[in-house]
Amino acid sequence: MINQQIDKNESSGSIASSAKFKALLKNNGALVALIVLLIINAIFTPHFFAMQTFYINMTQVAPIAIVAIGMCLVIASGNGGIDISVGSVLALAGALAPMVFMSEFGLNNPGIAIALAIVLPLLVATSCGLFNGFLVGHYRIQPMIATLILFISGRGIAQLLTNGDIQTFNNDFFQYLGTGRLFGIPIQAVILIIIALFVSWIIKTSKFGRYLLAVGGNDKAAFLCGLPTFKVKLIAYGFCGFCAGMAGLFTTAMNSASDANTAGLLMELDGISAAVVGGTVMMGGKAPVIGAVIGALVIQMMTYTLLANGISDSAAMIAKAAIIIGAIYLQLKNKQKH
Amino acid sequence: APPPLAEKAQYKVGFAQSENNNPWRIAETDSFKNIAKECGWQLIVTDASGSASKQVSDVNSMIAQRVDVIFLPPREERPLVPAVKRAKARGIPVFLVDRKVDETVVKPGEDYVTFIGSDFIKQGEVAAELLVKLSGGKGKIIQLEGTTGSTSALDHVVGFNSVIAKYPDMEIVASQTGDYARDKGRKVMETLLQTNPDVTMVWAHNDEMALGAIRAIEAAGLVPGKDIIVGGKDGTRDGLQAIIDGKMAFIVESTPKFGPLACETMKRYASGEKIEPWVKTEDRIFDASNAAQHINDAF
Amino acid sequence: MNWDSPILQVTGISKSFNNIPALNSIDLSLNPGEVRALIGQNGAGKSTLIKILNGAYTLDSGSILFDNKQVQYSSPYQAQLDGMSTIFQEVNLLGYRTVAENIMAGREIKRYGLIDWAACNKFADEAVKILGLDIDVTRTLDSFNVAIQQLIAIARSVSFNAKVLIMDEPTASLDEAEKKTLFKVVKDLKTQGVAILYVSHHLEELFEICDSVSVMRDGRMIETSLIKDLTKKDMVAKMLGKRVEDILSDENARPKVCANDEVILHVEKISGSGVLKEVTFELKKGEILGLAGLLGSGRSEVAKRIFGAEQDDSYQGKISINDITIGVNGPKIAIEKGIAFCSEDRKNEGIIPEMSVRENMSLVILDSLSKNGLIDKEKEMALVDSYIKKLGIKVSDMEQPISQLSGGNQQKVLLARWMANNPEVLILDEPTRGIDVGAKSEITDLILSLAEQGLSVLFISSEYEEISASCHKVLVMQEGISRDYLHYDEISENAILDELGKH
Amino acid sequence: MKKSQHPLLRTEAVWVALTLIIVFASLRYDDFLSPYNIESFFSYNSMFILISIGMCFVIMTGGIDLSVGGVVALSSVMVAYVSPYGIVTALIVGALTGLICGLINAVVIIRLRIAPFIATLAMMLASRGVALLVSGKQSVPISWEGSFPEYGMGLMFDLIPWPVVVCLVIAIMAWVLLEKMPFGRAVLAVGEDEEAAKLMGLKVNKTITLVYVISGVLAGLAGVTLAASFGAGQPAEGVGWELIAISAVVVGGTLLTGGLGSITASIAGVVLMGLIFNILNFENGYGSFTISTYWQSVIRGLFLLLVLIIQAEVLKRLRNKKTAQ
Ligand SMILES: Nc1ncnc2c1ncn2[C@@H]1O[C@H](COP(=O)(O)OP(=O)(O)OP(=O)(O)O)[C@@H](O)[C@H]1O
Ligand SMILES: Nc1ncnc2c1ncn2[C@@H]1O[C@H](COP(=O)(O)OP(=O)(O)OP(=O)(O)O)[C@@H](O)[C@H]1O
Ligand SMILES: [Mg+2]
Ligand SMILES: [Mg+2]
Repeated sequence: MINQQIDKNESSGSIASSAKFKALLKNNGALVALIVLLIINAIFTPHFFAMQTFYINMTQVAPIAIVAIGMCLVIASGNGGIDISVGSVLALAGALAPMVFMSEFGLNNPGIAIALAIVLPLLVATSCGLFNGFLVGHYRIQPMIATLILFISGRGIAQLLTNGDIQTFNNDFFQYLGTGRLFGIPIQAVILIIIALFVSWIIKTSKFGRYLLAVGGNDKAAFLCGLPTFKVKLIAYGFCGFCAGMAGLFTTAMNSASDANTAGLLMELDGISAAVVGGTVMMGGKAPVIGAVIGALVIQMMTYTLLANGISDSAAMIAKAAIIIGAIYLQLKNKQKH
Repeated sequence: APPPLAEKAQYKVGFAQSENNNPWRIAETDSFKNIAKECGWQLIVTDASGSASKQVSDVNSMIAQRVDVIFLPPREERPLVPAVKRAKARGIPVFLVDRKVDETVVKPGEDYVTFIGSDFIKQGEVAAELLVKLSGGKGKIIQLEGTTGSTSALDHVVGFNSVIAKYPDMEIVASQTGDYARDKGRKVMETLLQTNPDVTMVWAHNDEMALGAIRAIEAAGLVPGKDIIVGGKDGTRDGLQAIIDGKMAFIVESTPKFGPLACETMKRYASGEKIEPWVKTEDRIFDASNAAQHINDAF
Repeated sequence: MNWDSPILQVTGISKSFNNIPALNSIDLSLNPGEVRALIGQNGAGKSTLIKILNGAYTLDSGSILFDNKQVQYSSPYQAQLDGMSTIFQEVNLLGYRTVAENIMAGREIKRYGLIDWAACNKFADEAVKILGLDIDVTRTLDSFNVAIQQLIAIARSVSFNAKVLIMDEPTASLDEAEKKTLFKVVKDLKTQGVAILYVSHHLEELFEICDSVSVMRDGRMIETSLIKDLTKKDMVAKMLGKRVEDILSDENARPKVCANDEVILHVEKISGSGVLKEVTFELKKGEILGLAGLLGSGRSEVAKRIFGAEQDDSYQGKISINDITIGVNGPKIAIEKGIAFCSEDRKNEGIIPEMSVRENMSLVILDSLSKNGLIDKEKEMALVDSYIKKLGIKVSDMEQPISQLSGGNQQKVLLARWMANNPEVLILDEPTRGIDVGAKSEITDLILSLAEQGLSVLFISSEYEEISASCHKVLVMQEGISRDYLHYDEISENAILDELGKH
Repeated sequence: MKKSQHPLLRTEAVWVALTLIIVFASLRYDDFLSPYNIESFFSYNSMFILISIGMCFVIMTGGIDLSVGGVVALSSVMVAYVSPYGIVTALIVGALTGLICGLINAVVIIRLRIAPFIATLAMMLASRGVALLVSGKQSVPISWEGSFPEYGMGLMFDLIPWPVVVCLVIAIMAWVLLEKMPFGRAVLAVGEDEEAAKLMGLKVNKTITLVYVISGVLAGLAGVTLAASFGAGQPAEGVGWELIAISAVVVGGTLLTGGLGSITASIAGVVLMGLIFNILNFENGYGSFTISTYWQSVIRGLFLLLVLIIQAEVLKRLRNKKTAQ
C-alpha cells in the first residue's frame, strides 16, 4: 500500500508539487498573511525592494522571533502554558550586559568581560525562566499568574540595578551583536536562523522534543510513562527565559545602550501573537517553531508596512488585531476541514 | 485664592511623580529629593507609573496623610483636574510642575498656586527655527514625537509645525511616535528613513529618540550631522556628548531640575508673597559652541 | 404493555463521517416496557446510532418516529425534555457541583426569579431515593465514587419522566452490588412502561434484564431477536460475523497452573492517606494475580502506590521488587525496576490524543531508541510496526492519531507501549473496560501468553467472570485491606462473591 | 442550606491576608482609616472592582478577557463626548460601548472558534486603537457642569462616592446572579465541562456570550467612572489593567481553569492588591524610610508570590487529603 502511494506521487510529480504548495498555503495562515503583506508593500511602499529594507526588517524581527520561539515551546508544554515575563526578563538581561563590561573589572579585562557580558545575562535570563518553570511545574501555579510575578518584579530588579539610568556605551565587540554582519546578513538574523533551525530539529528528532509534546498533550499520561514532566517544563520555561535574554542582548547591542525602563515593553504580546499566528495552539502539544518565526515576520512586516506608509499607530493597532484574527482563523478553518 | 501656607521650619511635602521611567523623570524626582533636606521637607514621593488616574489616587493618599504642600507634575492636562480640585477643597496648596492642567477648568492663583515649568510650544518653535537657520529654510524633515497623547508631545507638534508651515521649501515628510524611547526611536527612524531617503533633518521630542535616530542613520550608511541634521530636546549627558561628537546639531533644553525653584517658590508663597501664575524656567539652547561647557552638570 | 405500537420507530438511518459510512440504513423499533439490548463490536456504530436518536448528531438520511411524532432533535437536552433520556458512556456531570445542582442543572426550581435551593434539594433527594441511594445531595459530586456518580446520572435522566431511556454502557464502571441496584431500577422502569435501549459489552448481564437483542456489525443492523432464543455464543458469533462453531469456548482461556516459586514483587502492609489501610501480598514470576473487590476498595490505589503514580508523603509500608525496595518517587523508578502500569482511565491517564500511534507506543522506551538524545526513527518504526502486527492492532498506518482508534485498539497500543519495555511486572487496572468481547478475549489471550513467557501480572478488574477466567490466584480486597487469597482451584465467580460477603 | 462550597475553591487566604493587612495598617498609620482615605481608595478601586467582577465571570467559564483595559479607555472617551447630556446618557453610552466590544469578543470566540486569549488580545489592541483614533490621541475634556461631574466627584449622603454606590449595587447583583440564578450555575457548568453542560441542556454559547458581554459592560461602566471621577476621557489609560483584574481574581482563589469562583473573594482580591499601593504610599509618608518605586514593584511581585505559594501549598495538602475524605 505504501508503495502504491509513492508510485502515485511520482507519476504526477508536478501536479503533486503544486498541490503540495497549495496545501502548504492552506494550512499556514501565517505564510498567506506574509505573502499578502509582501505584495501590499511591493505595490504601496516606496523603495521597498532595497537591501537596506531587508536589513532593517531582519534586525528588527530578530528579538520578536527569538522570543516567539521560546514562547512557542512554553505554550506547547501545555496546561495553559504562557510566559508574560519575557519583556521584563529582556530588560533585565539587556541591563546586565553593559554593567559587566563597564564595571571596573570589565574595563581592566576587556576580553573576559565581553564573554561574561554575553554569558552572564543569558544565565540570569535562563534562571528567570527556570524560576517560572519551577512555579509552574512544582507548585502548579497557573502559568499566566506564575509569570506575572517576574513581569512585575523583573523590570523592577533591572531598574534597581541600573538605578533607572540608561547606560550608554561604546564597545565595538559588543555592538557587533547589534550591527555586525556575517556573509552580508545581519548577525542577529544569522543567530535567529541557527536557533530556529536547531530548535525545530530538536523538536522533530530528539527525545526532548517528543517529551515536550507528550507533556503538552497530556501531562498526566506522560508522567505515568515515567517522563520527567517537571524537568521538561523547567527546560521549556528556562529556554524561553534564555530567548528573552538573547533578545535583550540584541536590543542593547543595537542601541549601544541599555534602558531597563522601556526595553521589551509589551514584548509578551508580540511574542504570543507571533507564536499563535505561526500555528501554535494555546492547548499545547504542538510546537511549530518555524511557524513562530514566520508569525514574527508577519508581525514585523505589518508594523513596517503601516509605519512606512504613514498610517497612524492607532489605526495600526486595529489592523494588527484584524490580521491576528484573520491569520488564525484561516488556519483553524482549514484544520477543521480535515 | 489657593489655600494659604504657614511659615514653618518643617513641611510634609508630597511629590506625586507621574512616572519614573526615563532619565528626565528620574532627574526630576532626584532634584526634589536632593533639595528636600535643605528646604526642610519631609518628602513623600509616589509613582503613578504613567497612569493619570493612579496619579489622582496618589494625590488623594497624600491628602489623606495631611501633607502641607503638593507638588504635582501632572501626567496629562485634563485628567488631573480632580486632583487639584480635591486638594484645594482640603486646604492643601498645589504647585504644578513641568506640565499644566486644563486652565479652562482650574486656574493658577485660584485653584492652585502656580505652574512651574517650561513652555512646550515655545520649545517646538525654537527647535523649528534652529532647523530653518541650519538648513537655510530648505529640506525634508522627520519628526519623532513623544508618547502618543502626552501633553508635551502635542504641544511640541503644535509649536514645531506652526513655524515650519511658514517655509514653503520645508516639508515634514513624516511625524511618528517613538515613545520617548531610544529603541523605539531607532526602529521608527530606520523605517522612515527607508521610505524617505531624501530626508535632511530630524527633530526628536527628546534626546533619547534623537540618539536612536542617530543609530538608525549610521546603520543606513549615512553620516549624522552631515547628511542629516539631528536636533534633540532636554539636554541629557548622552545628548550633549552627541553634540560634542558632531552627531547632533542642537538640543533645546528642557530642564528637569525643578527642586530648587520649587523650594524657592514655596518659601515665597509661605511668606505671603503673591506668586505669578507661571514661574518659567530658563531654557537654554545647547550646540557645538557650549555643549562641552555644560556636559558636566547635565543629567 | 403494548407490543404492537412501538414508542420509537427508526427506519433507514444512515450516517457517514468524512464520507466514511458509520451507519448504513438502520431499522429499529422499540416498544413501551421493552428492554432492548444493543450489542456489537467496538466501532460497530452503537454510540453513533444513539447520538443520532437524541440529536447529538444529525442524520444523513432516514427517519425517527417517537411517540407517534416525526422527530429530529437538535440536542440531547431537547430529546430529554420530550421524554427520550440518554445516559452516556462516560459520566457527563460536574464534579465541582453538588449532587442537587447536577440533577437540577438547566431546570432549577425558582421562587421570585431566584433559585429555591431548598426545593431543588428536596427534588434531587427524591430523585436519588428512587434509585435507592441514600446520600447527602448537598455534597459535591466528586466526593462520591464513579459508581455513585453513574447512578446519579441515571437519577437525573429518570427524573425527566422518560418514555425512552437510552443507556450506553452504564455498567462499565459499576461493580456487582451497584449493578444489582441498577438492574432493579431498570426493572422498575420497565413495569412503568418505559422503553429502554441498553448498550453493553457484558453479554451475561443482558440475560438478566433484557427482553430482546439487536446486533450491529460494521454500521449495519444484523438481527433483532428475543433474548430467550439466543445463547451468549450466538450473540458473539453474530457480532463478529462468524459461525458459532468457530467461536472458541471460554474454558480454553484458563491459564495453566503457575509452577514457579520465585517471588518477584513483595508488598508489605502498605497504607496511605486515601482508603489504603493494610495491603500485603506477593507476586510470583509468571503469575497472574487478580485483585478483586468492590468499587472503592482501593485496588487502583494499590496499583498506583506500587507504581509511585501519586506522590504522597503519607504512604507507609514496604514494596520490593526482586528484593530491592522501591520508594514513592514517581513512576520513573518503578519503570526502571521493571514495573509497567496501564491505568483504568485510558483517556486521561493513558493516551496522548494528539500524538500518532507510533509516538504513543514508543513513549516509554524512547531512551533505548535514542542515541545522544536523538531518536532513531527507523528503529522506532520497525519496533512499532512489529507490535502492530504482533497484537493485530487495526490502524490505517502508524501515523494515525491514536484518538481515532477504537477503545480496544487504543488499549492494545498502550499494552504495546509497556510490553516494548520488557517489564517483569505488569499492572493492569481494568484493561478491558468498554472493550468488546472480541477484543477482550484477544487482550486476555495476550496477557496469558505473556505470563507464560514469565511476565508477572497484577490484574485488576470489576468483572469477576473475567478475573476468575484468567488468574492463577485472586486476592480479595475490602475497604483498603487485603483479605484472603483464592488459589487456582478455588477460583470461581461465586467464590469471589462469597469471599466478599464474608467480612 | 444550598450546598457545600467546593474544597478546591480556597478563599480563606485572601480574607486572612486582608484582615492582617488592615489591622497592621490601621495600627501603624494615623489617617489610614480616615473617611477621606477610605472614600478615595474605593472611588479609585471601584473601577478595578468592576472589571474584576466581569473578569471573574469570564474566568469561571474557563475563558479570559484581556481587552478590559482597552475597553475602559474607549468607553471613557465615548462617555466624555456625551458628558454634557448628563450621567444617565453617559452610563448608557459607556455600557453600550462595552457591550459592543464584549459582543465582538464573544462572536470571535464562538463563531470563529478562536481561543479567548487571542480573541480578547486582538480586542485589546483594537479597542485601544479606536479610542486613540476617535480622540485624536488626546484626552477628551468632560463637561464640568451638570450631573456628570457630580457623579464622579460628589458623594451620596455626603458619604459615599456615586461610582462606589454603583459598584456596590453591581457587586450585589453579580453575587445574586452567580449564586441564586440559573445563569450563574450555567457559567460554572460551562467552565468545568463544556461538553457536559451542553448535554445537560445548558445554553453554552449563550452563556459564553453573556459573560463576555458582562465583562465588556462592566469595563464600560468603569470607563464612566474613569471619565467622571478622573477628569477626562483617557484613551491611553487602562494599560495593564487586565493583569490587575486577573491577579485579583486568582488571589481571590478562583481557578483560571474555570468551574469555580467567588465574586466576594475576587473583590477582596482587588482590595488587597490595591491596599498594597496605598500602604506603600503611607509608609513613604511615615517617614522612617522611603521605598523607591523600583522596590515597590519588587515588593508587589514578592507579595503575589507569597500569596500564590501559600495557596498552592494549601491546595496540595488538600489534594493529598482528598482521597481520605
Ligand atoms: N465524530 C466522529 N468522527 C469521525 N468518525 C466517527 C465519529 N464518531 C464515531 N466515528 C466512527 O464511527 C464508527 C462507529 O463508532 P461508535 O462510537 O458508534 O461505535 P460503538 O459501537 O459505540 O463502539 P464502542 O463499543 O467502542 O463504544 C467508528 O468507526 C468510529 O470511528
Ligand atoms: N480521582 C479521584 N477523585 C476522587 N476520589 C477518588 C479518586 N480516585 C479514587 N478515589 C476514591 O478513593 C477510593 C478508592 O478508590 P480506588 O480507585 O483505589 O478503588 P478501586 O477499588 O480501584 O475502585 P475503582 O473500580 O473505582 O477504581 C474510592 O472511594 C474513590 O472514591
Ligand atoms: Mg460506544
Ligand atoms: Mg480502580
